[in-house]
Amino acid sequence: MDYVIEMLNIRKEFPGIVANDNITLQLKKGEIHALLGENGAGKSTLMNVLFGLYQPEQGEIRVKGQKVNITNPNIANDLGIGMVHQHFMLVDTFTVTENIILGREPKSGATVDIKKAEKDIRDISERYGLKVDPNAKISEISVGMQQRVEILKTLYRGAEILIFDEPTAVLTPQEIKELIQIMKTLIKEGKSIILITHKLKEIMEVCDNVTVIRKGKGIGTVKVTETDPNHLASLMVGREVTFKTEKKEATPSDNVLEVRDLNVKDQRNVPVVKDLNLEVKAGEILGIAGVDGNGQSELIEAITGLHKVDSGSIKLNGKEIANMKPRKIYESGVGHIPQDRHKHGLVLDFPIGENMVLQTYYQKPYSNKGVLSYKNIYNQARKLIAEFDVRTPSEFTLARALSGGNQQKAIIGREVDRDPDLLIAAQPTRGLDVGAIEFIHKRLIEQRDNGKAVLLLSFELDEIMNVSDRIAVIYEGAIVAVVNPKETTEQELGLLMAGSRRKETGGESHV
Amino acid sequence: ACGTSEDKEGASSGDGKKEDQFTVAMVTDVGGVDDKSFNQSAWEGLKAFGKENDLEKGKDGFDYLQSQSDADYATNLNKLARQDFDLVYGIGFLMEGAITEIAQQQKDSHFAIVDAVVDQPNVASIMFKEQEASFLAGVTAGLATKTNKIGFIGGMEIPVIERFHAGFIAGVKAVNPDAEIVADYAGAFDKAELGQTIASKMYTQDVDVIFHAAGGTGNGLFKEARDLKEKDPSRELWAIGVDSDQSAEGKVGDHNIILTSALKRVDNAVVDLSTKAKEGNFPGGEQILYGLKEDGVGLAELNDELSNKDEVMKKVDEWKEKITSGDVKVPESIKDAEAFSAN
Amino acid sequence: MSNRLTNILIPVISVLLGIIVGTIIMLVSGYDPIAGYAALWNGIFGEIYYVGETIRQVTPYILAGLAVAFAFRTGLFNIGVEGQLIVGWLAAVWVGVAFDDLPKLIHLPLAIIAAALAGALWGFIPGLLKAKFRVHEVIVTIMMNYIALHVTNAIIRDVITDRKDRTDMIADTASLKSPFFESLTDYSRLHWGIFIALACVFIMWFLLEKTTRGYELRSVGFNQHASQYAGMNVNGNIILSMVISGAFAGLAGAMEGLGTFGYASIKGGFTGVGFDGIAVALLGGNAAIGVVFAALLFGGLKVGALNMPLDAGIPNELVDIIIALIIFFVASGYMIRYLIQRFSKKGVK
Amino acid sequence: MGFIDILTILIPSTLLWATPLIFTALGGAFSERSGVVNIGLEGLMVIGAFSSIVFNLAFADTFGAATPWVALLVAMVMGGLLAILHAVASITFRADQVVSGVAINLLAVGLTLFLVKRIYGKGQTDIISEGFGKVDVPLLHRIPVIGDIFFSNTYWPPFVAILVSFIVWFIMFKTPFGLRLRSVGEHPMAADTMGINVTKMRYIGVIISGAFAGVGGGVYAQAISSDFSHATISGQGFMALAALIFGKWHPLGAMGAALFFGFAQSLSIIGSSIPLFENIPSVFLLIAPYVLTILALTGFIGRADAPKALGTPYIKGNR
Ligand SMILES: Nc1ncnc2c1ncn2[C@@H]1O[C@H](COP(=O)(O)OP(=O)(O)OP(=O)(O)O)[C@@H](O)[C@H]1O
Ligand SMILES: Nc1ncnc2c1ncn2[C@@H]1O[C@H](COP(=O)(O)OP(=O)(O)OP(=O)(O)O)[C@@H](O)[C@H]1O
Ligand SMILES: [Mg+2]
Ligand SMILES: [Mg+2]
Repeated sequence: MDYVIEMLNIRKEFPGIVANDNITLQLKKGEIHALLGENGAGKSTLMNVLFGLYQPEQGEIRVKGQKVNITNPNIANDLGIGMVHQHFMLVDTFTVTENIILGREPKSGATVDIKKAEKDIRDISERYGLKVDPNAKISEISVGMQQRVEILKTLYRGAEILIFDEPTAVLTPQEIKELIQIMKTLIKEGKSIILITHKLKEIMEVCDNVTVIRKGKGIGTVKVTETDPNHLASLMVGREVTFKTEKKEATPSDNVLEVRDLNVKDQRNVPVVKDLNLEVKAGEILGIAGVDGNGQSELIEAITGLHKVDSGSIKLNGKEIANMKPRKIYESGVGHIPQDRHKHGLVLDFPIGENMVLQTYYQKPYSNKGVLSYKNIYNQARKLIAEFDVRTPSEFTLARALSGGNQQKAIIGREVDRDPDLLIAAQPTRGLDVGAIEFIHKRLIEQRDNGKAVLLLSFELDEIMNVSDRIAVIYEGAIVAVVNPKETTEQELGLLMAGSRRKETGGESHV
Repeated sequence: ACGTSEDKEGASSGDGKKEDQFTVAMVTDVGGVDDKSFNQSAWEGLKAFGKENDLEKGKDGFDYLQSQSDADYATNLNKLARQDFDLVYGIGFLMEGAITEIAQQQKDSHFAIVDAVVDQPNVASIMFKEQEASFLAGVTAGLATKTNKIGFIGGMEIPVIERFHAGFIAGVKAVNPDAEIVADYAGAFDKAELGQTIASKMYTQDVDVIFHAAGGTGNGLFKEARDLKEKDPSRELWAIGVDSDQSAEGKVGDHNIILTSALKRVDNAVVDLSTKAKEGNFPGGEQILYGLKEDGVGLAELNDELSNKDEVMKKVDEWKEKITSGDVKVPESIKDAEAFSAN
Repeated sequence: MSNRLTNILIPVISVLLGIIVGTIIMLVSGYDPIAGYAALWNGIFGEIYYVGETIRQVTPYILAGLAVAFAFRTGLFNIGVEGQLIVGWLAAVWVGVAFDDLPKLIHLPLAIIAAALAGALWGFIPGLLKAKFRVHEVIVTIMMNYIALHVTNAIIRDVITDRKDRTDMIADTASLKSPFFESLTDYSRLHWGIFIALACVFIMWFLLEKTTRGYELRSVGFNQHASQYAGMNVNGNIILSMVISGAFAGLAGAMEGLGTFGYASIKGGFTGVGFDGIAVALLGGNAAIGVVFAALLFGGLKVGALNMPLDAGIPNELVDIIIALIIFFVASGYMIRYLIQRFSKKGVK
Repeated sequence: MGFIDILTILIPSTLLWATPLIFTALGGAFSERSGVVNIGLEGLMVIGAFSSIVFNLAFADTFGAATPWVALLVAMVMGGLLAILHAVASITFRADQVVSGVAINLLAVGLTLFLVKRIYGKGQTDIISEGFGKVDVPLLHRIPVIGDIFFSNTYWPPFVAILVSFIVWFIMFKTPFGLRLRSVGEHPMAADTMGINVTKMRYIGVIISGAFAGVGGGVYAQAISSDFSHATISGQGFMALAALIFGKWHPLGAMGAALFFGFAQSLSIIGSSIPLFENIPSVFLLIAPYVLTILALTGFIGRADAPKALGTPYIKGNR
């Protein structure tokens, strides 16, 4: 047999739930094998079993035909299995080198031989085309770089089989392209890869086989050449999924948001938003396309009052809101789905119900004269949970215990329900499965159709192209072009995002 | 512990199984009965009294309770009164409030307090003329010093310590008006490191005799003096102890750096008062002053290594005589002490 | 087994385990455990007097525990309860001594408020530094403890009195003393303060669980970023939390100053009540009602322990050991929970 | 008093004050860098002080001048042993680490005083006869001025403490062990996926912290208090914790902070003899160390970031 990995009839239970129920996955040498399933289907769990973080209750794992018992990550490493985790396993305060060698440190005498380590890392990174700065601190490098470090970690340990758990969810299109290139190089060098992703396009592009699981059960394995995205999606969800989001023609009217000559500096006092101009009209979705780090976050934080505005004006329905307190801004009609749902979107240790009133708890009917009305809070929570299909054991469950997709749905429900004139959605579908993405896109378009303005920030060109009515391209803190999604291509957008001016539409037009 | 009513009866009528035994107990402050200070001294007094009267340690003889915090004083005093002890001592000024209150409640019990005055008919207040002991210590220091610089380390700035301080100044002045006295308060009775640093500072500044009235903080003084002596046995430096004879703390090889100690004979006072009470002469409501004359304070043996020991001893005896006879009144406040002159 | 039952069982089992280990220690050290526990029991329940003293001791424990718990619930660790208590004590006594012609209806509340304000001020400083300069509140509160100790000593000696070691007794109009309770408990020092402590228990519960302010405080405690995102004033809530915590601690001081003692004296060291408050809060799971039970246990054992040396000849430190062990066992609730589950599963089979 | 005179008093006493804090704070660094809060340092110091004194009293005749050093080893072992309790509770049983630390403090005080009463029949021990004495550091004390200020009339333990600080720095930042220890405190799950035994590393961190705090207590008892009672260790553990945070969880930072505390503390005592400070009421000198610390933190030290995973038990497969 030429299988390098065989996971046969794996069963893994968590208290109260069967995460993996009789799943089989076989990986051939030199192939990229996709693992596909909805959020919470059990993909990460299965891979964690393979990597030795969890012990299966049942089933058998074979590596190169040999039955093995992987009781901890060390054994997995020794067997040549490396994993790039969904949530990066990097120590922020360490350097790239320190992260890579951790646990396998080259020594000279009693000390870590940093020189040798750096050399080794340079060698590997050259061989596989993974450029990194070995001396940089993790906290100072981009997410794409961090991922390279994760890959280097596995290669440094001599991994032959690499597991990538949703590697592209956090990457910009450019970075995704690079990653795909890297994976191809790895295959050429004789490695085998298991890839988890929700992006069917990627599967079609690089994978050889796909194993689909649904609600913990293995649905089967298909050859990529013998399938198409629609088929895969229906296998995974168990029903038909539409990709091209259906939407009516937009009917934009007055400006809801007007940003004029906005300047924002970051914490180190470096200007990151420079003379930026932008407007969003009622009844339209404006997408902001751009490579991460071009001032998107600061722009949104400035609009929502979380970041100081240096100069310029931000008008909401004609009223100046620049440098107002976040609460005042919300009250004047802004909704905000934040980029980082764990950090900004939720108080993870509050019940999901209490999270539903995070900005409105002090208003009627959730409180009266400073006293909370839990009855009304939880009524509201129940309403939103039902309406937005948030899957949670109860409204009293801590937000922490919900899956990412359901956390996101809860946030969107909360923001949409306040019915803001302007809804800012920053990467609203990051890491979600196609079913959830479809749901969220529908909601955004619904807002638009109700005559509200929507500002969508996303690194996914697909999403931008599909959902937006107009696309503003941001580059180095300024809007460099505004295009109509129907009249542009991903290639063109990509070029704009990389800084090349758009000649035919007149360059920096007013938005 | 038996039922409440029974105990109370015992207390009021004074009969029961302890009928013929006079029982006595004390409450210490947080220091405990081996604080090398007045708690210890008081406990030794109780033990001596017990021995004299064939009493055993325990509920039917003599006993003590140690307090873990200020809040325990009242509970402990009350507990002892409830256990039918015939006389209950509160050791230390800190117990003033607690005794005042409990004496009002337990009108049939007898209490005594050391170092404070409580104006209640069933409380005897034991006060000491600390200044007289420290005066003699001052005389010793004034004569022993070679550098004419003498140090004083106080624990906290409270009246008792101030009396020690005042007497000491006066004593030095009496025999050596030229000597300079430097004084420092550590602000605590249990911070040896503070005592050590202060002593280090003083010794470095050529002070060669230091007297402390600082409880456990004084351990730091002894440590510093021992360390200096150990390093350089030829160096002449002294420390003077307080309350009880602290000479045991001063051994360094064959030397001893404790010059003498200003004694506060709480033990004598306790034996004295207990005996009076046993004989039915409990001086309730009175303030009893123990001074040199009453053997309530004194000076410990002088260190044999002192080169002019005999001369010093003679001077000490002279001044002792003057004080006991009432010729000299030792000042109680630092202000008066500064003005004190030897005639 | 239901979760709620387990939550109640854990402290109960912990206390039992603590007592068992205490027994072993007594046996090993050659003491009679039966006599020891009898003495302890009698020291708490033997006479109505002791019961009164226990409740008296519990009073400041409740407030100190609330102070720690309140800060904890809002993400802050207030080790400064001791210092806040000391300044509260002094402030209460100062007011109690300084005004002697006010009617009780004004004087007593004034003294109590003074204590709360003083404690609040002592909490405000670390709160402000945390909010404005991100200075770790643990260090600042530790430092503030020592500052409180020295400053109050100096004020007592040089400002309120003329170089004396304690203040005069407070005026009757500022006293929490209760002749009624005293006669009821055979002259214990039980005073009205217990009602203030219980009122504060209610206040903490209500404030944290029922009000919008409490919602904000908890939210900031769990996730400052999300709270800021949601439009809350993060810095303001940090400061407020320390101020409220300090006020509880100050009130604990008022209990000592206006109830138990009636004066303030120069202190050579800390009272220990503030530090015990940490244990009380944690034992009580940082919940208002939990603090009450923890304070009862703590206060009872502490007062009862005083009886052990006399009645059984056992050093009262034994009780400190037992308390520490109980805290260990409660903290290790995971282990007990695990054991309970194993046990009940077996029981079913 | 001349400036040099002031320094000759100030520096040795600064060093002496700081030494117990340095050792203990270094211990704290091991524990907290591994992700376990150790508020039990105070109690661990108590155990160290107690065991060193008991040992010293019992074996002074056997070991002679070496007694205090041997006693430090004993204190180290005892501190490490008590710390195991903290480790078991907070690592294995996932107890709240602060709660467990508070319990350690209560337990240490209760247990040692109980034992003192049991062993000696009284509330405090006798004074030891073989403590750490004053020394002139060989050779170095001959250096003009510097020798007088730093190396004369001083004690050995401070120099050991400073040396150990550098060794700890080396271990923590230059060796594989240090790298692993810190990784466990920052991101235990990452460390776990790299094959590092998180539980083991944390146990080691906590036990070492106990050993160091034990030494801190042993130094205090044998170089300063000379006996053991309820008051011997009263707050030094918390000051060491403050030094650790002040020093941003860095061994050399902690050492610097401890020296700063020692300096401020000594200055407050020496102050009354410095002409400039003479007329300042003593209370201002007494609170100076604490006020200075707060000002230093507020003014120029600023925020310190604790190890990220500090205080959170590591549960496999959780996030
Ligand atoms: N640590 C855990 N404890 C309990 N249950 C868990 C745990 N981790 C996962 N589960 C359960 O296992 C199921 C599978 O989770 P898993 O993380 O493998 O999903 P996934 O397929 O990776 O989802 P996603 O696409 O969102 O990454 C979940 O539904 C969850 O209920
Ligand atoms: N510690 C836990 N205890 C119980 N259930 C858990 C735990 N951690 C995760 N889960 C469960 O795991 C499931 C999937 O979680 P998971 O985090 O994989 O979703 P996700 O969409 O991948 O999230 P994210 O977008 O943050 O990666 C959820 O149903 C959640 O209930
Ligand atoms: Mg996953
Ligand atoms: Mg996911």
